[in-house]
Amino acid sequence: MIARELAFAVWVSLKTSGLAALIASAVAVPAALFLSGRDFRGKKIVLLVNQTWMAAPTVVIGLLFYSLLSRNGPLGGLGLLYTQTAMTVGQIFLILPLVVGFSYTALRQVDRRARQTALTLGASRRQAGWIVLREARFPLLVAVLAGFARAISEVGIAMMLGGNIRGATRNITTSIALETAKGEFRNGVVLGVLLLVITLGINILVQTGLRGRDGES
Amino acid sequence: MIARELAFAVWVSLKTSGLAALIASAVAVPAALFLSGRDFRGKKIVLLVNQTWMAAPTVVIGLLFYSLLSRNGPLGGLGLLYTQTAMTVGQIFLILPLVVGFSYTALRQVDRRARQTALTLGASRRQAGWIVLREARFPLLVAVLAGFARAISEVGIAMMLGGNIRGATRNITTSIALETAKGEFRNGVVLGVLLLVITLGINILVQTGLRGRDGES
Amino acid sequence: EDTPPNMAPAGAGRTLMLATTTSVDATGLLDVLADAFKADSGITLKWIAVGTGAALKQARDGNADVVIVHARKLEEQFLRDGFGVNRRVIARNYFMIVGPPEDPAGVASCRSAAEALGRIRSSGASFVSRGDNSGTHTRELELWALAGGKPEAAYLETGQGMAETLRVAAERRAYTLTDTATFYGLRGLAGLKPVSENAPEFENIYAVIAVDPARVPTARYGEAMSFIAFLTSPRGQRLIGTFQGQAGRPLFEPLAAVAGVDLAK
Amino acid sequence: MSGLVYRLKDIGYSYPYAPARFSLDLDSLEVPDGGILALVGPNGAGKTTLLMLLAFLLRPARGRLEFLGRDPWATDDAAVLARRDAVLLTHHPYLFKGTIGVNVAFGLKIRRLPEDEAGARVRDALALVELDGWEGKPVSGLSAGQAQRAAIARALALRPRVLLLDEPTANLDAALGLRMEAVLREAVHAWGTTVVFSTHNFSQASRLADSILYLSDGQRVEFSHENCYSGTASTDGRTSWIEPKPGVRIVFPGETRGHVTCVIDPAEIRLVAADGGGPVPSGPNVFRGRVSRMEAMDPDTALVRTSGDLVFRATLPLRALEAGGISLSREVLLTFEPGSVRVVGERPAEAREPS
Amino acid sequence: MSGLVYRLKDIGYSYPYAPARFSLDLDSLEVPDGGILALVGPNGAGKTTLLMLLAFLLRPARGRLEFLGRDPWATDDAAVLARRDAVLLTHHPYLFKGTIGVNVAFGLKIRRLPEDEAGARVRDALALVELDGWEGKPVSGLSAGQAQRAAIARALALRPRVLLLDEPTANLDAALGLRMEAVLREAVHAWGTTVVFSTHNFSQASRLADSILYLSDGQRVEFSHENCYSGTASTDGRTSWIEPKPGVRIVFPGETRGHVTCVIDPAEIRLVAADGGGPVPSGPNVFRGRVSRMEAMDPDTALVRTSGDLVFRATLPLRALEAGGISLSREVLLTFEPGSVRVVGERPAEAREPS
Ligand SMILES: Nc1ncnc2c1ncn2[C@@H]1O[C@H](COP(=O)(O)OP(=O)(O)OP(=O)(O)O)[C@@H](O)[C@H]1O
Ligand SMILES: Nc1ncnc2c1ncn2[C@@H]1O[C@H](COP(=O)(O)OP(=O)(O)OP(=O)(O)O)[C@@H](O)[C@H]1O
Ligand SMILES: [Mg+2]
Ligand SMILES: [Mg+2]
Repeated sequence: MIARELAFAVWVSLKTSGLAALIASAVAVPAALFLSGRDFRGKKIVLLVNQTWMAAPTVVIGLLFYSLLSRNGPLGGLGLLYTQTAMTVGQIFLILPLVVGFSYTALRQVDRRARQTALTLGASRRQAGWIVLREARFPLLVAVLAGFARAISEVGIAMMLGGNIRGATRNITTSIALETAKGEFRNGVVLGVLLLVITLGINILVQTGLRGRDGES
Repeated sequence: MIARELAFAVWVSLKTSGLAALIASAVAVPAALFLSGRDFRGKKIVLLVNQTWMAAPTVVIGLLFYSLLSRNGPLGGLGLLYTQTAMTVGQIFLILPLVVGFSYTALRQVDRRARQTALTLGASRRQAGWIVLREARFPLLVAVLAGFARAISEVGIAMMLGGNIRGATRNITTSIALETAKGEFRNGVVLGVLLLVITLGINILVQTGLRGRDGES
Repeated sequence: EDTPPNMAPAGAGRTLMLATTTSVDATGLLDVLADAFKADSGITLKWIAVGTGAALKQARDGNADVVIVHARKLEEQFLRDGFGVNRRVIARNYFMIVGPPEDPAGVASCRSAAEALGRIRSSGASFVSRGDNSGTHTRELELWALAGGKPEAAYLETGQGMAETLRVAAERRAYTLTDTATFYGLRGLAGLKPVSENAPEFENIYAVIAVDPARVPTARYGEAMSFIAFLTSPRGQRLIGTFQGQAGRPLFEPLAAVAGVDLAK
Repeated sequence: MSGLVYRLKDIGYSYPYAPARFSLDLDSLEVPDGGILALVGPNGAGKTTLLMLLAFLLRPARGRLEFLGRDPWATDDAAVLARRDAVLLTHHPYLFKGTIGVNVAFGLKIRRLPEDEAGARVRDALALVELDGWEGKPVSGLSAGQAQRAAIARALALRPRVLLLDEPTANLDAALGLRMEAVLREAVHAWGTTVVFSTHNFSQASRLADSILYLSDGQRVEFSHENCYSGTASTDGRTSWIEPKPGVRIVFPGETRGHVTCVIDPAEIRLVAADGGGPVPSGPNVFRGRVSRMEAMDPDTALVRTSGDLVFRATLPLRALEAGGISLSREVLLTFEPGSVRVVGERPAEAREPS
Repeated sequence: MSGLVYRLKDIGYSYPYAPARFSLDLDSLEVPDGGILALVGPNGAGKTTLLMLLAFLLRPARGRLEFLGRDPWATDDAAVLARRDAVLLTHHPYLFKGTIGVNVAFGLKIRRLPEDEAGARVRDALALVELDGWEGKPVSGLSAGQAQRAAIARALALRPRVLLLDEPTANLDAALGLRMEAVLREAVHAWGTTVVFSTHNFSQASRLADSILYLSDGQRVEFSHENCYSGTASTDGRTSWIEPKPGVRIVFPGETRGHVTCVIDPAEIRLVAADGGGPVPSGPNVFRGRVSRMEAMDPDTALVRTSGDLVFRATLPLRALEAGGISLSREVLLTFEPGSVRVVGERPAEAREPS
């Protein structure tokens, strides 16, 4: 694999999975905030569905969107199949329940008094919500990064919705799959290690950036 | 796919992933307890490595154990490649960081005073640890179930280490992959739905079993 | 190793591990062959379906006792390196070029594969390649060489198996080279039809190779040879020839029994 | 300013999942502008619950709650606006992660105070709780009292129209506790703040408050819970009695059985010096004790605590002390009419709940 | 039983990441068996820290801590065993999820008490805190005082050799607070328990404890922090003074500048009735006040609190009260020698920390 192709695959991985993690978190974190903040009828069912959704295999999500996006599917007109956008969309649906579940656990960690205290000091519901997020910011970050890790390491969706098209949608994991299919196991391992190194770098960057001086861990 | 084969695939999925979830949790939960209980030099690094490990693609873990277990590999003598044992081992390594991360977040949710209170009442370190686990039992259960969901839905390791051998290591996800490769998308989706229904059932069983009457969620 | 109680065949002692190219498995042929082989010899056939390259790698690593592949060059390398013995051709089918039903490049009228590819290149129509060093991909590259080189643009590499590549071609209204078995075995490819077939350079030959126990001591040579004998026997050849799969038409042409076709081919 | 800050009418509240049967029921409560109201009552009386209602954190299940003439629950926004005017300092307050400064500035930021004014307010508030210079310190690792001080400063910095405080001085050292009382009085004078606070410290309540609301079991009661004794009542048909200690009887009229609580209004207890030479009281309900504490409640009234078989609190005019020879450590006889014993909480013994 | 329960020698402890410079340093402390020791001191003095050391939750950074003649930190097991004998009730205690019964039984289960004995102990302990019948109630939704009671019961059920209590009565209503004091005394008599407790309630300390350890800034001090005044000292070279309030000076000898705290031992303050006809005291440090509270500390001593420009507490013999005509609400003059003012905490003003 030549350097330029490799760099491109890294870029595709980072872009699609980074976007997927951000967009999924933008939905999942508020959802988790809502769920963690109150008890309502049917909440257990929502949590159960979320927990079950985590078991959706990538191929199934891939198939689902494939049949939506394929030329003769309902959204075929968008021409999104085999694009990075399709990969991102599929990955969002893959990691959503993971980020919801992780964030929910993270937010339950916040003392219930935090919300209440914000309210007593004059905060609106929204502001109080922000406070709860702020109090849990480190474990929430871990939740988002876990979603990112899941997205960047998955191959089924990238394969089915991206198509592993060289120079367009080939990312690190589909490259690994290709090398493995070729019997070039060594290349596969090297690419895998590269993926881990990149993820490590991102984790360090993001975490040290946000952790700040209160040194919480 | 005939009913008998299907039943067998379900059995393989449940057995390998159930075992993987149990064994991984037996390691991950104590590790998370240790990490959440104290601050020590190097803890951040441990957490960072764990977080990064979450990004290890299934293929890479598959390749790793393939080279270990392959007949000419260091552990080739065990003859474990293409067995359910190999699948379980690979899945353990896949879900370990997820269960550690999730449990860590769950355990941080326990008031630090819980441990201390147990100690003041005469508990040994071990007993105090149990108390902390008990206080977080519901989110810990969610962590274990998340690990199970990840294991039962993954296909890369099952494929590489199990080999998708009919009547031996073919599980639900490798069946889905095979059906998809055959172009039998409908079969793939049906199998995927089956997988989700089974997971839902297990979640309901386990969660209602453990939740008891305090109705925490 | 676990097998469900109702699936455990009596006296299931001897097993054979096969690494195979995907088309033989995905069509369902191996299911038929394994059952018959079991009935004949009592040997349980287990197989892993991977690409030709990976199949040979598995064999080199000692994880398979026998391989079924279809990439002449890779096979020769495997034999030269001393890993394989007793290569026998067992079946063939044909490659063909498939493309959009309206055939924008006008390939249908071409008589040779090289001519057809040349048309595609000059018309600017898209072509999807597997790009995975598989047998099909190797053949495709050979054909492009005959046609004077690959196109610069409108040439997509999927790096995936045949089925996935066909789907990409259907989506993108592009041409691609496929084996007949996969194409006819696959459903839902309304967007593609064969546009060039039956040229002699399209022949696709499947071979079986035993792993040499001299090189890989753990290899179960006896069982491998039984399997090879079974495949090349009239019964085995008949099963291959009559197998129809989902497509409702024969997918493989038995070859071992055909006079004059053997190792030398 | 005059007028009412709160007007409550037939307010009712009970928790959906309560460990004990509890409901707060108030016929009417009016809190005048600029006043100081103390909530006094035993554990579980509903003080915290009432403060949460007044802070619009709990919504009354029934009845009318008016704040500054408006219904704070009319809309979601109304509750938020109302909360800006009525700031609650909760019991065992929560501090946001970060520094003390961040905490104290929190409400000011929400109110969008200009940075420099907010800074000055933060410093002022911290000075009031004697935490000057602690702005930059992280809140982790504060002692109980230090945390309480930071939370008090956080509420004071807002100079709110209404300050609601749940046991504000429970964790403070004695000196600062007194200082806080002065600060609250100061707030009333300087900013016209209305103060509602709960306390277990009866003398703090009478020292600081303009009026006291006694609560018990979610009800307004007209007596303090100071002279409360519980026991299983026996009866001879005409009168009944409990024995809070073996051999010590509190007698009251009527026929009563089961577990009851007897309450004696401190004003109904008469005190005479035991060796005063005067007539020795006789009849039921005479107890011997020793004066353990005397306190000036207001210019004319003294609160006297006696120890003995039972601890009693009695209020009497300052003059009566000298006239009766009642002084510290002196032996005294206490007496009250059987008729002035209030019997409350008559319940079957097995379902008994703490008073 | 006699002998020592704790023997501390040159103990030092400081937190790795503390918001304020703080270290606890005790030359020596001996806690006799069966005694009651009170820890008194301002917020942040180190009371909780000391209790944590005595409960073997914190390990001294240096010095020798002996418990029942052994080093509790010799091995991990030793600390666990020691903790079985010394049970700490923390400030704002944590209750385990579940019922009150589960909580109170917790320590008994760990000690493997037979089921029926444990059951009886749980019931007894709950009765002591007036929570009889609450065993099966979930801990969520308890009021502050109810939670505190449950935690007290949890500690009492163990009938430990040593009871360590951090502000045990802070959240209790007045009646139960007094009752708890009686329970603690009872525990000392009945089970030979040794009690160490912290409190901000000076009179509780003197009422209940055999001895009081005054702490300030992590140091043992020989004075209570009752008469403490802080300010920036001015000096004329020979004497110095602070003005806690404008126009009110506390004078002391020597040349001092910067922020200081002056402490006056309550025993060093003389009190005379303002209109008593006796000689009116003159010189520096004469203050006018009014007696706001009088309390019997022990059979011979009274604690008098006066309000006025400054609040003072003075202790004086009971006899002196009558002799001097000191009675409740009476105007008095207070005076003390400049030499009896202790000046502590001399620090540059900008690094000032609350006293
Ligand atoms: N966990 C901790 N980490 C860091 N510093 C701490 C911690 N706990 C207490 N401190 C600091 O140690 C000092 C003593 O605290 P401690 O809790 O012992 O005081 P205290 O006498 O109990 O006060 P209070 O009456 O307010 O409860 C304080 O300055 C406090 O800020
Ligand atoms: N969140 C809650 N959920 C259910 N019940 C509650 C809740 N909070 C309080 N209660 C119950 O309501 C009653 C009143 O509680 P509240 O906290 O108002 O009492 P309080 O007067 O503040 O007592 P304390 O002096 O002990 O703080 C108690 O019986 C308590 O058990
Ligand atoms: Mg309360
Ligand atoms: Mg403390």
